[in-house]
Amino acid sequence: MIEIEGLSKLYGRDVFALEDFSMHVGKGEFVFLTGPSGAGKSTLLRILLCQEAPTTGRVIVGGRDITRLKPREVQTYRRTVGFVFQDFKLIPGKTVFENVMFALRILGVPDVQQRRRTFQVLKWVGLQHRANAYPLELSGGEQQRVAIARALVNEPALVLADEPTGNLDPDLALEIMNLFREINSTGTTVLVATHDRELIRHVGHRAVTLDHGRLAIG
Amino acid sequence: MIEIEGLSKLYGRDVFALEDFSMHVGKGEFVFLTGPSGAGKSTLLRILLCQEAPTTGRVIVGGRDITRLKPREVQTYRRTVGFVFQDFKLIPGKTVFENVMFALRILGVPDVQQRRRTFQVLKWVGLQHRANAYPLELSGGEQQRVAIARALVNEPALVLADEPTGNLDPDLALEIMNLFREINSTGTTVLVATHDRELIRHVGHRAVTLDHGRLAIG
Amino acid sequence: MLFAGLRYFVGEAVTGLWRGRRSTVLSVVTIAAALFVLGIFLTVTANLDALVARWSEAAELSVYLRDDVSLAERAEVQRALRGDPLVREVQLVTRDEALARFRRDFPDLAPAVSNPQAHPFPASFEARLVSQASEGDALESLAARLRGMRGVSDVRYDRLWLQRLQSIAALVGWGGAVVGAVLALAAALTVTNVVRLALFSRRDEIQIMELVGAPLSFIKGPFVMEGILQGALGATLALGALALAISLARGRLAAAAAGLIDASSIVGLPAATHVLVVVGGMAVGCLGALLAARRLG
Amino acid sequence: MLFAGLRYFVGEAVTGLWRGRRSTVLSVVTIAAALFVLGIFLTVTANLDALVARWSEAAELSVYLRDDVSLAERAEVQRALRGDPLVREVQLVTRDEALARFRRDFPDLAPAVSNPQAHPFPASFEARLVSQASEGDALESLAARLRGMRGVSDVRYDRLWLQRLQSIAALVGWGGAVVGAVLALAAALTVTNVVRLALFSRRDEIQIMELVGAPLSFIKGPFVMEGILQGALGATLALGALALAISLARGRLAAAAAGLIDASSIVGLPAATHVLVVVGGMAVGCLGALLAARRLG
Ligand SMILES: Nc1ncnc2c1ncn2[C@@H]1O[C@H](COP(=O)(O)OP(=O)(O)OP(=O)(O)O)[C@@H](O)[C@H]1O
Ligand SMILES: Nc1ncnc2c1ncn2[C@@H]1O[C@H](COP(=O)(O)OP(=O)(O)OP(=O)(O)O)[C@@H](O)[C@H]1O
Ligand SMILES: [Mg+2]
Ligand SMILES: [Mg+2]
Repeated sequence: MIEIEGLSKLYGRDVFALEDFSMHVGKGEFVFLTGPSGAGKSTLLRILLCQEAPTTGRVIVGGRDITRLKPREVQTYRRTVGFVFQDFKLIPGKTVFENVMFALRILGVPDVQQRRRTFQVLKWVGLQHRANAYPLELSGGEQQRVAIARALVNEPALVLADEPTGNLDPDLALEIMNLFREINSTGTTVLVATHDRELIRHVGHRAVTLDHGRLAIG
Repeated sequence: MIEIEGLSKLYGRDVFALEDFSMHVGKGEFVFLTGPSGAGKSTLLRILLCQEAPTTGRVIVGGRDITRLKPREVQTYRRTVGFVFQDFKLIPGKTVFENVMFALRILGVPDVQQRRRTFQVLKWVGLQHRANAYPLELSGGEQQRVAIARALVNEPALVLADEPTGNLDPDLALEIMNLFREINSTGTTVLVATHDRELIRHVGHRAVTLDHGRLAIG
Repeated sequence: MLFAGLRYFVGEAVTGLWRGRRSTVLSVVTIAAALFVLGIFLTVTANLDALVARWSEAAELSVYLRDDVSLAERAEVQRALRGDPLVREVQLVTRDEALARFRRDFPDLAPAVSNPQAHPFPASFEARLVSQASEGDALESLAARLRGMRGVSDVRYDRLWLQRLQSIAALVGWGGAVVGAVLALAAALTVTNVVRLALFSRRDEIQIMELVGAPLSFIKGPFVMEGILQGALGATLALGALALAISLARGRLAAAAAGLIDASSIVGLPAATHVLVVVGGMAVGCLGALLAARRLG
Repeated sequence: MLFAGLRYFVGEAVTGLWRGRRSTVLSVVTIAAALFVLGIFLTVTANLDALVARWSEAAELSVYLRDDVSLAERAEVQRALRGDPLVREVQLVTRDEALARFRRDFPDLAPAVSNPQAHPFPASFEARLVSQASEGDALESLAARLRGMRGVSDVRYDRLWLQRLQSIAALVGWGGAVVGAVLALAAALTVTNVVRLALFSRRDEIQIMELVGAPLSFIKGPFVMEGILQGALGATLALGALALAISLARGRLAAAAAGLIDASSIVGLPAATHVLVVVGGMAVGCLGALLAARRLG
């Protein structure tokens, strides 16, 4: 599913967020991405979402080199990817329900189906009772769960999650991880960046460790 | 230092973020605040910063009822409190250095002293090499450390930290906690909200547990 | 699909405008102010133009005939005048009529002219000119041509008067171009600013939409629609204010100056211009929105 | 402390304006456009007023004297004219001078008046009026007073001419009030919008400053200073554009209309007004900023 070869990302003149990094993720695999603060985890995920262009290197996702997509192709590509951002990135002017439903709307899913599916996913993450609240009325962990719900709602082929449980208590974190595993069991490839070593141990999938932009253990 | 009596906070018509909550924190104490997502930890800290008014209840800090401060008194009060926000709240248009120095500037500290102190605190949190970067150029963990540096820079009488290690790897989290303990040893009262049970176990201070806005274990 | 898209845009736009009520009111009033001033300006220009035209029509060209002019020569002069596009109306004043006029204008002096045959007043053609006569040199050359004709003793027209009209027309036209251009620019800038405000206040939203792969039209559509709606609202408000101002002006002028500027002759803008202002407001709103949203592209 | 505070405000404001270059340019140009139109308008008003005044001064009042007027009566009439504030200049036209004028104006007719003693032309006083003469009823009552005096046969003045001037003055004054008010409103709204834009784009910053206990003046100061600087820049730009426009207007009018509106007589705004526009721009910028920042209070 994902093939990364010799990937480097240079910020400014001397900050190498990634340096000659390579990694393979098979279709349907569940991989953790770990490493200390500033190791380059978020940068890697941002490149996988075409949010940033790498300085050098190849990034193949689903057989296509995503570093060479045209703007319109980027849109189409992003619709097949579910992303959980480290800072949630919820639309403050829309309710929880609208925020999640939005990801379905841009796919052109019929209205009724949009609502049914959105409700279902909100129930999964335990937020059906807050569906009509606005993001700023939610606690940190609740916002994070909305972000997760939005990433999962359109059953994407690839899920990228940046620190999706940083604001959740251990029990809830494990529950959410089970959700990711459930999605994974339907064939979706899942890549999760996290610091939580205990969580990785608990869930027990392959973990790739980054340090200073280089592959440390993988 | 902090005396809370019968504190309730009602959002909208039926969301009780806090319900008849009472708690005492002595001067110079180090207390953890814990509990599941949505328990009311952030709400409690926000009330302690006068960011929100409680629905009912008394909140005495340093002998003054902070729910009855006038706008100007709120400013003066806030300058004696160091706060680490769950979403960092850094000023995007200022560099890391300026963000931290700002807290000193509003105290009217002389210029030279501002710079010396700011540099010192950035070294503590391991970010002296990123001093001239802008917040959006930092990783999640780095932003969190800038927020911590800002909270500690003016040696406040009270430090309130909301999930200050949620984006840090366990080693760094422990290092930061040691920083809080160092500040605490100079007589500063410290209140830290966190989900990280392991961290609490490691550091080993008093922990107050909230659940659905009520005191569960304290 | 297209219809559904439009419904989505309008729905989102209306929601957006309503959620930012204060901003919306401020924006609409600002747009209205710019368009109102533009409208006032157009109205004043139109009225001044009409005034100049009316005054121009009062201008006369007199062709004095020699006493020994033949009928054929006179007919020739008359034909030359009638055929000229500058001339609106030609009237013959015979020697007798000229004398009668003098007697009417100077009754004290009348007895001085004793012999009704030997008096010194010549016959003449008096031509009323079209309103465009004051522009350019055509009148000058017409006069020269007439002066060269047989039977013509002199040609006179009120040069100062026509020049005054010409200057006023020039001033109005020139000022109109400059002020109109600047006001149109100001209106466009205002809308751009307003839409930038909307975009700024929702840049997070826009960024997020991009990151979940929303098509550009999905992102821009509602903003462009907001611009269009604001432009339309502003234009409507401006037209309302303009109508009010014109009726007030009529009242005031009727009271203050019953003289040359007849209050009832003050005209508003024609209906077509009204439609044009609204469409223009919407176009400007749309343009401002596209301009402000350009960076998204 | 106060000086340090001011330095901080200016420093932050300049940094803010520079970081938001594009916004700053857009804002300054918008403010400049509003002030430019206001300036054009003030200039046109001032020049039209001057024109009306000059035309008014060309207006005359003629007091015709009876042939049997005594020297004392004549002196009395002259004193009455000289003492009136509406009268700028008085000139006596004797009977002989009146005849000479007639002979000059109608040379063909001159032989008709054979007896230089028995001719019908009366002596008169010709009074030139001050430019305010066309306003109000004072002139009317002066004429009535003169008519009642001994030795006066008739009093005439060009009523239509003065009424025209009166109407133009009324139109200009009335239009000036409305358009000026709306333009001032538009300028203020523009600045408010601009500062709102600045506040919106930094609402996070403001909220954060509040949360770390920054004094209100610390938060508002830089924004207000930005408003003031933008107002000053916009006003300066507007004045530059205005100066350019006026010199262009002189050139164009000199070419197009060498008639009544003398190109060199077109005056710019006085220096005091320049200072006033800049100060006004700063005040409007400051006000807009305070208005936009009000919610922070
Ligand atoms: N502005 C608001 N309007 C309405 N409800 C709110 C608002 N802020 C918080 N709440 C609700 O109050 C409850 C407590 O929120 P709070 O942020 O205090 O939780 P928390 O303990 O910090 O949770 P977390 O660990 O997820 O950050 C939650 O159910 C939340 O949805
Ligand atoms: N836009 C940017 N400009 C400059 N430097 C950047 C930018 N984004 C990230 N960096 C730097 O790149 C490095 C890697 O950042 P990244 O966000 O990928 O780390 P991370 O592994 O996600 O860390 P964390 O666990 O703290 O979130 C960091 O040193 C960071 O300062
Ligand atoms: Mg990260
Ligand atoms: Mg919280």
